[in-house]
Amino acid sequence: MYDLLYLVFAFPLAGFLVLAFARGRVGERLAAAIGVGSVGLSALLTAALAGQFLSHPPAGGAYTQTLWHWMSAGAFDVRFALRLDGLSLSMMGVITGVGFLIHLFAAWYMRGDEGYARFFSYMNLFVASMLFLVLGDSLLFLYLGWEGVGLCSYLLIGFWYKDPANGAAARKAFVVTRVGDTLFAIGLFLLFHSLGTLDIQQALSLAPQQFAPGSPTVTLITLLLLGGAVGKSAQLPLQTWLPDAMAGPTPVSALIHAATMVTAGVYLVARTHTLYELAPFSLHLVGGVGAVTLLLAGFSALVQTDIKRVLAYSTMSQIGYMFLAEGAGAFQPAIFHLMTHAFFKALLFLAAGAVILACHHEQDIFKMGGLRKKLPLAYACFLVGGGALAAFPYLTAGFYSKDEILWQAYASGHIGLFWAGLFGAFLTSIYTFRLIFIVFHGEYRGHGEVHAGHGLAYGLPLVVLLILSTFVGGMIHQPLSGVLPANPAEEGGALQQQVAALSGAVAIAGIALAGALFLGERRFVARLAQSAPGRWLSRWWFAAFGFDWLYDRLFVRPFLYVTRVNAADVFDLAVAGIATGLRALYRGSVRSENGRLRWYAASMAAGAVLVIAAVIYL
Amino acid sequence: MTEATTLPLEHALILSGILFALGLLGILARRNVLFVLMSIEIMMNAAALAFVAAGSRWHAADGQILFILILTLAASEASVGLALVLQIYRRFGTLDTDAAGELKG
Amino acid sequence: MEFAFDLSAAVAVIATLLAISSLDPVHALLYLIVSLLAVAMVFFAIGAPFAGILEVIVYAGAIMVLFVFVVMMLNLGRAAVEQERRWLTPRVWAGPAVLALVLLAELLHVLGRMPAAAGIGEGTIGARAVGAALFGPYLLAVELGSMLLLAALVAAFHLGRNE
Amino acid sequence: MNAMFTTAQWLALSPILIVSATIVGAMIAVAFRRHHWWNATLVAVGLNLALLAATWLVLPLLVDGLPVAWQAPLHALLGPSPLPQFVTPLLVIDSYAAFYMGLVLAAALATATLSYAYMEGHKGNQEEVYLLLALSTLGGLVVVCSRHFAAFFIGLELLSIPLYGMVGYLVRERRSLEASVKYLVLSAVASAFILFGMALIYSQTGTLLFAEIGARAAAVAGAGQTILLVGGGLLLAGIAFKLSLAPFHLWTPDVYEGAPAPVTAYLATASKTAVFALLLRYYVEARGYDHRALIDVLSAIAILSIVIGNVLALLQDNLKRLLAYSSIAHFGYVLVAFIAAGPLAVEAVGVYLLTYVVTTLAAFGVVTMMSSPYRDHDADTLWDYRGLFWRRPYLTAILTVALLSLAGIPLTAGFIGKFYAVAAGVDKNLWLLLAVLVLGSAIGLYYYLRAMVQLYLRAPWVRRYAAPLNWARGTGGIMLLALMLLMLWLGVYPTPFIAVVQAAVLGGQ
Repeated sequence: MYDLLYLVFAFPLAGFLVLAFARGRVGERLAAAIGVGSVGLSALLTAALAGQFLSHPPAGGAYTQTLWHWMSAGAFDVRFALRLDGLSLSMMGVITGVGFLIHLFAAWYMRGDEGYARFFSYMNLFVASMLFLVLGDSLLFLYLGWEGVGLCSYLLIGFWYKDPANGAAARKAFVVTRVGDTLFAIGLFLLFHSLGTLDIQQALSLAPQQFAPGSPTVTLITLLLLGGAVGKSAQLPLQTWLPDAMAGPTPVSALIHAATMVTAGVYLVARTHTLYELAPFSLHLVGGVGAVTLLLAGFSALVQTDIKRVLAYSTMSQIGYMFLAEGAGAFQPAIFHLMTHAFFKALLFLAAGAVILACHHEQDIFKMGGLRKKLPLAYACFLVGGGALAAFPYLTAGFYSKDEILWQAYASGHIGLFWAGLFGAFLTSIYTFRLIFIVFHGEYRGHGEVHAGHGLAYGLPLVVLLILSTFVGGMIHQPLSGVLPANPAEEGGALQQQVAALSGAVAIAGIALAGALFLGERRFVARLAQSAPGRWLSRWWFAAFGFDWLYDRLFVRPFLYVTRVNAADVFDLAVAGIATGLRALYRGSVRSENGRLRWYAASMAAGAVLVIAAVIYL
Repeated sequence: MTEATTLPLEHALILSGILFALGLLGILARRNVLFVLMSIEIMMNAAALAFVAAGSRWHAADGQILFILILTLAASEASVGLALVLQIYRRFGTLDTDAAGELKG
Repeated sequence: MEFAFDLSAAVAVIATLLAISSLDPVHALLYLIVSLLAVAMVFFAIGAPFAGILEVIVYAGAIMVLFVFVVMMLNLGRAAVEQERRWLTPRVWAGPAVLALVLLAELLHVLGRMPAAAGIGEGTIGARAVGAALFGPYLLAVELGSMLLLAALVAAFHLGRNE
Repeated sequence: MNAMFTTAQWLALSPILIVSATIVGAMIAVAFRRHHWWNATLVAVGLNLALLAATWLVLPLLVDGLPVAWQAPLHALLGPSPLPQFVTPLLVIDSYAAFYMGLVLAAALATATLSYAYMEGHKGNQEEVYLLLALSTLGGLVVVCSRHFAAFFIGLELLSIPLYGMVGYLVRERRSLEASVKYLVLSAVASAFILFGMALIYSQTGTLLFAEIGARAAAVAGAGQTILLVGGGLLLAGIAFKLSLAPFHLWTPDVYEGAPAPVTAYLATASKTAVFALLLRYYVEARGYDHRALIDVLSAIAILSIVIGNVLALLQDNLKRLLAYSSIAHFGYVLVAFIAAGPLAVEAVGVYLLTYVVTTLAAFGVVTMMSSPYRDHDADTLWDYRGLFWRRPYLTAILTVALLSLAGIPLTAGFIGKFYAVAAGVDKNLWLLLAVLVLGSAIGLYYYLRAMVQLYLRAPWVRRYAAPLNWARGTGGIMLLALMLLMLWLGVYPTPFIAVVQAAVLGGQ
């Protein structure tokens, strides 16, 4: 059974190849069948593997499948190997399960688009790369998958490439994450330099012998890896690309920019947790980055008017929770939240996609309103998904994971992180229900008839994700105990009950406040927004604290300035000089090829004379 | 010739060296393909002479065997080369090697 | 014997020099044949009579006749000799001559210092010995030689055809 | 006759015998009745059988690399390998020879396929090219298993003389004739160098066997050593010509350009591979590595070849000439592995030549497929390839992969080869050579990409051109697709190929 592991990513890869080589000559039905079917097969296989893993766990809690030795010349040996353990199984479940549902939804969502087959080929390539990322046994292959998902993200953000704004958004995402990737790559080199291996398990077992806790090298390595992680996961200070990434089709936002790729940073930190445990400073920084990001993103989400941007900021904020949990040493709750978040955020994005299509590609929430009767399924999805996002107590999946994070932060003594998380939860419930109340309550303010979607491809993914976003999803147990360190704090006890009650109360209070502010007439909000500090704050938050502005001033403009000033500088001259020199060398040497037989013979004779002279006199 | 007395090997090798250099000179200096082919024969012959002389030094038939093989080669080379000469004369109207200089650069 | 060797060697060198510098292809071929006959003499002098006979029969007899045949077919006349005269100026042959002389100097430098012990021509290696070797250990070389001639035949046939 | 050889020797000789029989058969067939398809097929079948025979010889040696469960039954089925076999003093057929025989035969087969596609459009005698190809292949087979100067030399000539005919095959074409006469004259000069060098070596050691030369060379006194070295130097100069190494490289682009495209493919792959295999065997068995001066000369030649080959290719606008210059550089790279010496070097050379042959065949194969419909001369300027992607996407894909592989981009065959060359160099601390290799590869990237970009540009006058797909182009096309897959396979999963190369050890002493 386990030896079928490679098929999990082989199916989507095959789907990609078939669709890519068909070059758009397949019809929609066939493209959907291939694109959705391949991921569906992966999901089925993952389910079977999970069953096997839980009933008959492999020896040592992990199964390694060596696909092949790439090459071994001298001491250098590289192998392609996949590793199935609790962590990669959990990730695989999310990627293939949620991925399949989103593919299915996309089959409905993308109908009529001229790039239908192209869309599914990219999506399949993405799923294959993402699986490669989580299954790769070596950091080298993790990096390969890492770049692969980055490429797919770029291709899919700019999927509607005819609008230059989409291209710009894609480029921005690519460039910003590239900054992180570069740091990541340097970190890998450094790791290889100090441990002599990129094999993950080997590196993790060697690290404690090689590095003293808190040593500068391991701190530097973990910081560089963190650079990659914050880039991919849109955390401070490389978070600015994610809201713009919403330019892609909505299923892309659901799959890549909510459920899977953006959580790769969380996965990376969890995978290399041994290194972070050796570098307490880096681990603290992970928590700090998460806490600050979740607050900033929460404030920004409060004032957004684009339905997808609200969700994008909420994604940043939720990933902030995962980083926060990892910073507190609670790796298992982080991965747990990763999963529940994938369920409810995918649900919210798909439902948002349904709303957007129903309103004729309208994304401004203030041009919607009163949709609860016209789109009852989308409304239900938003209620449950939003409840889970706001961690509505006991009924939703989000509550279980977020409460676990808060409890671990509190109990392990990270009081600052705890309060930040708690306040963030309050913000979350406000902006989430602000969104729901504005979109689904009140009067319809849009143009044109609202028409709900229908069909299996439309309904099934929503319903399944809806169920998973309730407490059902919270009941799923992930087999992480062998892979990730135990939680820092004990479970149970009265104290945990109190923390749970507190966080539940905060969530409900936030919902209530949102109801008071945004249900019915919004006079108070309007007055608040009109006031001078209110205007200033909302503008500031709307622009996500002006990071784009800041980066534009700090990096982009100076860089452009420097390039302009330096258009003909010494470096340029040196580079141009090499080119000119080579050209001159070419012109000089090409004269030797004058086509004359006697000259050629003479060159041979001269060569022979030189060779003989060399062997005589050397 | 049966009562041959000893000759120094280097004399024979020097003779073959001179012939070899002369053959090379012919190839480098002549523009007519026909002369170039003749010069190639001279070089081959020089190498053959060196083999026979060396074989004589070691009292072995190997040198003369190689001579025979070189003879085979010289015949092959000459026949293909002369066929080519005929064809070139037909196509180019001249035997000047410098005239055939379309390929260059 | 030494005298015979020296005489033939001198003839060979002079005839070769004349062959490569002659303007008329027919004259050049005749000089070349003289040179080959002289080399055959050398072969006799150093105790390789079989090689000498082959040199006369195959080299001077067959291959050179092939050349003569082609020269006759081409029917190069006075004009060709005139052209050769124009081509063969010191400017053309000076460079090659220097190159060839340097090569010769290198060879002479090396060969002149050879250990004196090595002598040749003490005994004779006759046709019987060569034949025995040829159809003994060198059997495959003979077979391959036939293939070589076949290759030359096919190539010459194809290249020389008047399509 | 029969008494001379044992059964095992006959068996070991079988590839050579099969090709010889094919030559005779093909000649009789041509004399009996000229028919393009029949003659081509006859030769192709013969080459295939020879390839099978060569494979069969090494198969028992490869079994040990397979899963344990398969080993016993396969050993029982195949029996012990007859290798190595010494057949007369001239030849040794060991697994090394069998590997390179396979490589030469495979290249010859690919050439035969390409020739068929190419010669369909030729209005003269089409059949001789197969005869010449088989003769030249026979020479290649002899070369890779020779252990004696006589076989060395006769094999080399048997390899070259048919090539004169093949290069000048299009006798009505001035460029083809010009290429042929250049190749003939210069090759003959190189042969004379080789022969004179051999004679000098023989005059000092008194033996023509490689291994004996190695054993006796050390005992040669004083000035004799210098003569030996001069002989070795002359030999090297001649071989360097055949491998088109600088400064003996000037003929390469002219002959590549003038020769018909499939012949160029053969010249660039089978002929050079065989000669390189011979050079390596000679150096190992005759202990050429003991002579520091010769190795220094080789190093200089390698550096010069890499630099000159890459520089000359830089702004080249003719694809055939570009590939010619790049082949000069490539043999410089493989020379780096050669100079490193030792078992890893033998392995590295094998891997490099394997990847080089596959890649080069694909590149010239595309040129052939592009050229055959034209009557005048081959499609060889980069202009002919401008915007090819929009007309012939599959050929473009093949050429793209081939160019990437030549540039040594990871996950293509070329990367594996170059990686091995570097590994062999690092193993022996050849830093100067490695630096030049890296520099050369960097320059190389430029012109390969420059050629590649042309394929995807939209030509201002998109010629809506598609050749009719008949059977001939079909086989050629399938062969090229297979080569492309092979390039990728070699790049992604080279292990089985490396196992084959590792089994190819020099067994003759």
